Amino acid sequence: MADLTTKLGSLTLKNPVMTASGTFGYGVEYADFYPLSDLGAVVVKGICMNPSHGNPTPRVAEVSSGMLNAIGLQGPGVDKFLNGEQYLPFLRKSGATTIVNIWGKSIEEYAEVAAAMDGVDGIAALEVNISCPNVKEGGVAFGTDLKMANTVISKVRAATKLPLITKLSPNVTCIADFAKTVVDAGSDMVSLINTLSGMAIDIHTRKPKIANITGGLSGPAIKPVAIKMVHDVAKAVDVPVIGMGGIMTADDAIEFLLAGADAVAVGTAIFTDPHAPIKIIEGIDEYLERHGCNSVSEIIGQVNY
Amino acid sequence: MADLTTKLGSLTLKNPVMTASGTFGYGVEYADFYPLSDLGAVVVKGICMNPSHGNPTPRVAEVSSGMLNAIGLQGPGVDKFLNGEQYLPFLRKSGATTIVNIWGKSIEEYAEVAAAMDGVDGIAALEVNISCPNVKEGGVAFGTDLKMANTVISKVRAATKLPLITKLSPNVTCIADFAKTVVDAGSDMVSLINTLSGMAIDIHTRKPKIANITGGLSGPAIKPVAIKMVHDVAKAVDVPVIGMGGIMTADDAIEFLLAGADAVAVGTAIFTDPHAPIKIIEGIDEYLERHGCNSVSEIIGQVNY
Amino acid sequence: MPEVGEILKNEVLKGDYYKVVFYVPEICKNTKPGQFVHVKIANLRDRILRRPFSICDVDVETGELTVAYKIVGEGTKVLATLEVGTVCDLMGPLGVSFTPTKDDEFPVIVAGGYGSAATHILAKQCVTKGVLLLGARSEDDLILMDKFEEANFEVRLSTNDGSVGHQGLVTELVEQIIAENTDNKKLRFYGCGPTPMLMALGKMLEDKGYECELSLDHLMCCGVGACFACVVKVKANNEDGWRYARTCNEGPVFNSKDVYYG
Amino acid sequence: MPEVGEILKNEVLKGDYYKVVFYVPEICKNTKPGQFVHVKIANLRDRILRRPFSICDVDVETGELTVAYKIVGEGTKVLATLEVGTVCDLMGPLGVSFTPTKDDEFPVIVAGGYGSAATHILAKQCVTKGVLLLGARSEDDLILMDKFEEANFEVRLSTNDGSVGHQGLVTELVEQIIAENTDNKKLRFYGCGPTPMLMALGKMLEDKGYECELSLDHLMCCGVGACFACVVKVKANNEDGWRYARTCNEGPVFNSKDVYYG
Ligand SMILES: Cc1cc2nc3c(=O)[nH]c(=O)nc-3n(C[C@H](O)[C@H](O)[C@H](O)COP(=O)(O)OP(=O)(O)OC[C@H]3O[C@@H](n4cnc5c(N)ncnc54)[C@H](O)[C@@H]3O)c2cc1C
Ligand SMILES: Cc1cc2nc3c(=O)[nH]c(=O)nc-3n(C[C@H](O)[C@H](O)[C@H](O)COP(=O)(O)OP(=O)(O)OC[C@H]3O[C@@H](n4cnc5c(N)ncnc54)[C@H](O)[C@@H]3O)c2cc1C
Ligand SMILES: Cc1cc2nc3c(=O)[nH]c(=O)nc-3n(C[C@H](O)[C@H](O)[C@H](O)COP(=O)(O)O)c2cc1C
Ligand SMILES: Cc1cc2nc3c(=O)[nH]c(=O)nc-3n(C[C@H](O)[C@H](O)[C@H](O)COP(=O)(O)O)c2cc1C
Ligand code: FES
Ligand code: FES
Repeated sequence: MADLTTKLGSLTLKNPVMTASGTFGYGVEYADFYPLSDLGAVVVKGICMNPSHGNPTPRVAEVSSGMLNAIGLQGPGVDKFLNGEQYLPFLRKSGATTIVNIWGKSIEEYAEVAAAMDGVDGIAALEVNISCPNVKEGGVAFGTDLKMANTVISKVRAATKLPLITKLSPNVTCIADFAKTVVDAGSDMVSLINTLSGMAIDIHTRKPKIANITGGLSGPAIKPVAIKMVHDVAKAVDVPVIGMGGIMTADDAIEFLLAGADAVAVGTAIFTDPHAPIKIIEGIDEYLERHGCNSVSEIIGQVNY
Repeated sequence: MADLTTKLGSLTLKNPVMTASGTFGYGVEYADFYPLSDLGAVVVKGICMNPSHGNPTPRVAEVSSGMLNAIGLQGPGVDKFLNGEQYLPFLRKSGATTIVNIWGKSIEEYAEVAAAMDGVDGIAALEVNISCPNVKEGGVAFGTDLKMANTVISKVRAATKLPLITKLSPNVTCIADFAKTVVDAGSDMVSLINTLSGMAIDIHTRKPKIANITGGLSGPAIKPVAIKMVHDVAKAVDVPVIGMGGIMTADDAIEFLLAGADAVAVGTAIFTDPHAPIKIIEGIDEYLERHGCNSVSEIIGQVNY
Repeated sequence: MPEVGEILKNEVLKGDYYKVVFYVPEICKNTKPGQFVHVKIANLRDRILRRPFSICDVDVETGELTVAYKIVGEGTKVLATLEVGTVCDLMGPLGVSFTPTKDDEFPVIVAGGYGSAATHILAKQCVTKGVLLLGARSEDDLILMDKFEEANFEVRLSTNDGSVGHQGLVTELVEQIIAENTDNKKLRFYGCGPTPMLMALGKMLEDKGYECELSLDHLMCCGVGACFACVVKVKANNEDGWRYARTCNEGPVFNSKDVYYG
Repeated sequence: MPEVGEILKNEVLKGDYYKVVFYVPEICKNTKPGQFVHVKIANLRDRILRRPFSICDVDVETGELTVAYKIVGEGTKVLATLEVGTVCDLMGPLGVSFTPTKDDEFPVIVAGGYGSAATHILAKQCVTKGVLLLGARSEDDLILMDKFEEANFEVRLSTNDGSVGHQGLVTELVEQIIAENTDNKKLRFYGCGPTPMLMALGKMLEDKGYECELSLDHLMCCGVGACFACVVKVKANNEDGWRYARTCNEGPVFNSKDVYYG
């Protein structure tokens, strides 16, 4: 066993593999599959102030080596998340390291949600989603405008002492600029990539395959884009980087680590195989052993050219 | 047979299916497969002023449902292209409608190349590549900066009377803004998308799979992104739109037409099957017949929501 | 919960309908009527999502699980080509199940399309034998009638084109059954099929005050409640009067009184 | 030029090496030594590129084309699973061929890895019978020696690990052959194998002034000269002294004098 302990600033994970927000529910849905505490962290689906319906259906469409989704951040709202049995209290009991993904319809709401989470037992960090392409208000607007991104993160920073991860949108000309500005605003680290904006049309009905018209592309199709962006961002900022986008296997995860990610998140792959994160943890360990590495930190950013 | 005739401003094609630049060489390579004049148009690989070596190898890597390339615009240069037997003179003889893809290392070079093509017999239009992610100078720099894009196209516009197509980069926050600015600058139409920037790392050697480190992602993986961008751009500008990105089958091409493309280009699919463009022309015709359409124009932009 | 399932049989049932048998003893043991398996179809390399299929039959002794499927797209097309011995990964049994009838109830199963597959185990488990009302566009889409007859169910058919049985909608057969029920048997309804049919059925029975369970489904990703892809509207105590419920783990079977028809 | 090829045989040759036989009469008719086919491997749905393989043998009478391949990645792994009767799309024959020896020449084929497959037809077509110098890492990577013996070629082996034949580099066998040529036969060399080996061979023979053809290849996409993926450096009359030539249609076979070694 190589040492998989992963330090992301003040946050220490038992291994570098977490679940990507929105693909692992609130953890409870997978609790029968394996102990949630075996994961580096559980990142829950995006939480905003009030309960929200999400988008009309159909919300997903399958495409080559990937999928489009426009779930639209259906969720229970802060109160229910903090107190409802199947949400945070369950995660607390499970022993999982829990990262809460948050979003808001306004800058104020972002700060409000962050404040509500501050100091709550069982929350290890917040991931601020400024990059969801599937909600009308909030979401991506904050993630594709440098000034807005900086403002949102500054306000969230002021509202909480929790470690802050900013989740970046790939739908921009230069993602490294966004990484820099949110770090300037006080983000302790960054995670990327969220989904790429996409669309699919049913040529028989001539309707968009997703009721929301456009959706976010995830899965293996986006891996090369994600690797490139993680590589760019890791060079641009000095904070920990959490890489994701199309990770299906340990080999994929290792590719992100070599590109400069300090940890990774597994998303769509969970739909293919709920055990994917566990297999990936095991696979990383095997790779390290085979390459004579004592710890995962030895391969971070070690792409050579 | 439905009427496949496609009018793109002053340019009339026999059908809406062309080849994507860089994937069909200079036409001659596929002349034994079928008459080049059966295609809507042949778009040749990018031409700049002088012969150029292109990038070191490896230049390509395969990824899930797609490929990365960083050919780096290897080419013969203007003189040889215009006069060398296997280039334009061959295309002229073949009866193909020929569109020349051009690029330069500076704004001046773009204009120079355009001027050299002006009035040459056998050139139906120019496609100005301001979006190649794989060359150090020129290429993408012009395609990701609104002012630069406007300037390049203005200069090219002044240098030639040929119909001008501007090939847009998808690696931007809002591609519609780029479409608008190049149309303002005098581009008669736009084509999109060029490849998405991407990267892949061999986890055994830890080297980037492409010598250039990063490359451009093409193939089915990028189709949802391309459809969305074509949809956005078709709504934003009044000029003809040529759609491409991951078209493998007639169904894919029809999806682009429904999204708002007036014509399409087939790229990577040619590597899978050199006959793909011909099968796509046939498939579009069949679809139109089945849906009782007399002409291809009846389905352009007809996505309904 | 995921189980590796070897294909023991894979053959045409009728037209575009096929039947595949997997060897998955663990899943068989736990299956209740109306539940589904979530199948990673082998060889479908460019499609990453699983496909949900109702469990049509299980044999707890032999570990054989049967799915009846129709070829409708890429996944089912490839599934139909898989040879005996091929292995697929199955998750299951998943979802909320039907409640079989009790002694004093008379079961009426209303099914369309693959709905007969989803309700076959239910028919076998109902202690009182009842009737299957099976509707489809045409004769080609009616499957598994023999299986219901084996389970001692009366089978009545309807087709839109009149190619067999009653010409018209299956809900018209429901009205027939209700009209025929002069001795006031305690009818209990079960619906499984296309959403518009289920909505019509549920609303009609709600108005008439009958017990009814509907199997509502929608495009699925995770199959276990984590992604919120598969939702349908159910009644809720909020200002809108509805919320989106996940058909994969809050359903697919819902009490028709809980469904939001608005 | 593309031809649909049914698989007639697909079996292990040795270790990770396989041999597949396609029924492609048109391609067989036109094949010259050293050419390749560009194969769209069936069932490889998430990989869109074809794979190039040297044509190891053809039977013009029966329309059978043989490829010898090694499992090195996803594509070849899937190829090895394809059953007889599966159909793949083949383009070919592609590329520039070797020039077989004339009456007064003595052929020396220097091969590494699948290089013996790429030169087998050449050996059969040489009017004068010569020698095959076959090198590899170890015995496990030496294939098709029997085929060359059938073609009346003497076979000499070398392995890096000494597991069989000469321990060392195959180029050392070349020096041996040259040293042995005391009666001054007109030696003509052919090289096919890993690039470093070919570079060493080409440079050595250029210095010594022998005729030599090298089969140089690189990762390919289109296979017909359209994409410029597959290039290697050849000498050119420009300020750099070299240009990138496409191995798919300007090669894979190049005269060693044209190759740029700098
Ligand atoms: C709980 C549940 C139980 C099911 N049971 C059965 C069954 O017993 N037998 C059976 O044949 N089918 C059943 N289905 C439907 C089955 O899942 C789809 O037919 C299958 O996923 C289609 O896969 P494909 O790759 O062939 O089609 P795709 O290429 O993915 O799609 C083809 C067409 O089918 C539609 N489609 C895709 N998935 C679904 C879906 N989940 N529900 C409805 N339409 C869909 C698509 O919108 C598209 O129009 C069930 C679905 C659910 C949710
Ligand atoms: C003209 C030509 C003739 C060839 N003849 C033969 C032959 O007769 N028998 C044989 O076994 N192989 C031959 N090859 C190599 C063969 O094409 C590759 O082994 C095959 O494409 C690998 O496919 P894959 O999907 O299994 O591997 P991938 O998963 O694509 O790659 C696995 C590994 O193989 C390497 N690789 C991939 N393609 C090539 C390639 N074209 N050349 C060299 N390395 C490659 C990759 O870099 C990677 O390291 C030939 C190649 C060329 C260009
Ligand atoms: C169904 C679905 C729902 C998602 N919901 C969220 C979300 O609530 N918040 C968020 O930040 N990202 C969300 N994402 C994005 C993922 O967390 C992840 O960034 C993206 O899918 C890329 O990773 P992948 O390719 O491994 O899935 C969602 C993705 C999917 C597929
Ligand atoms: C190997 C290769 C070379 C290319 N060369 C060029 C080029 O010279 N000029 C250009 O404008 N686009 C070039 N492109 C981009 C294509 O024209 C096209 O925009 C892109 O590949 C998306 O379409 P596709 O998915 O159908 O391939 C190239 C693409 C590939 C794969
Ligand atoms: S399919 Fe994921 S919640 Fe139902
Ligand atoms: S493989 Fe395309 S030019 Fe050689």
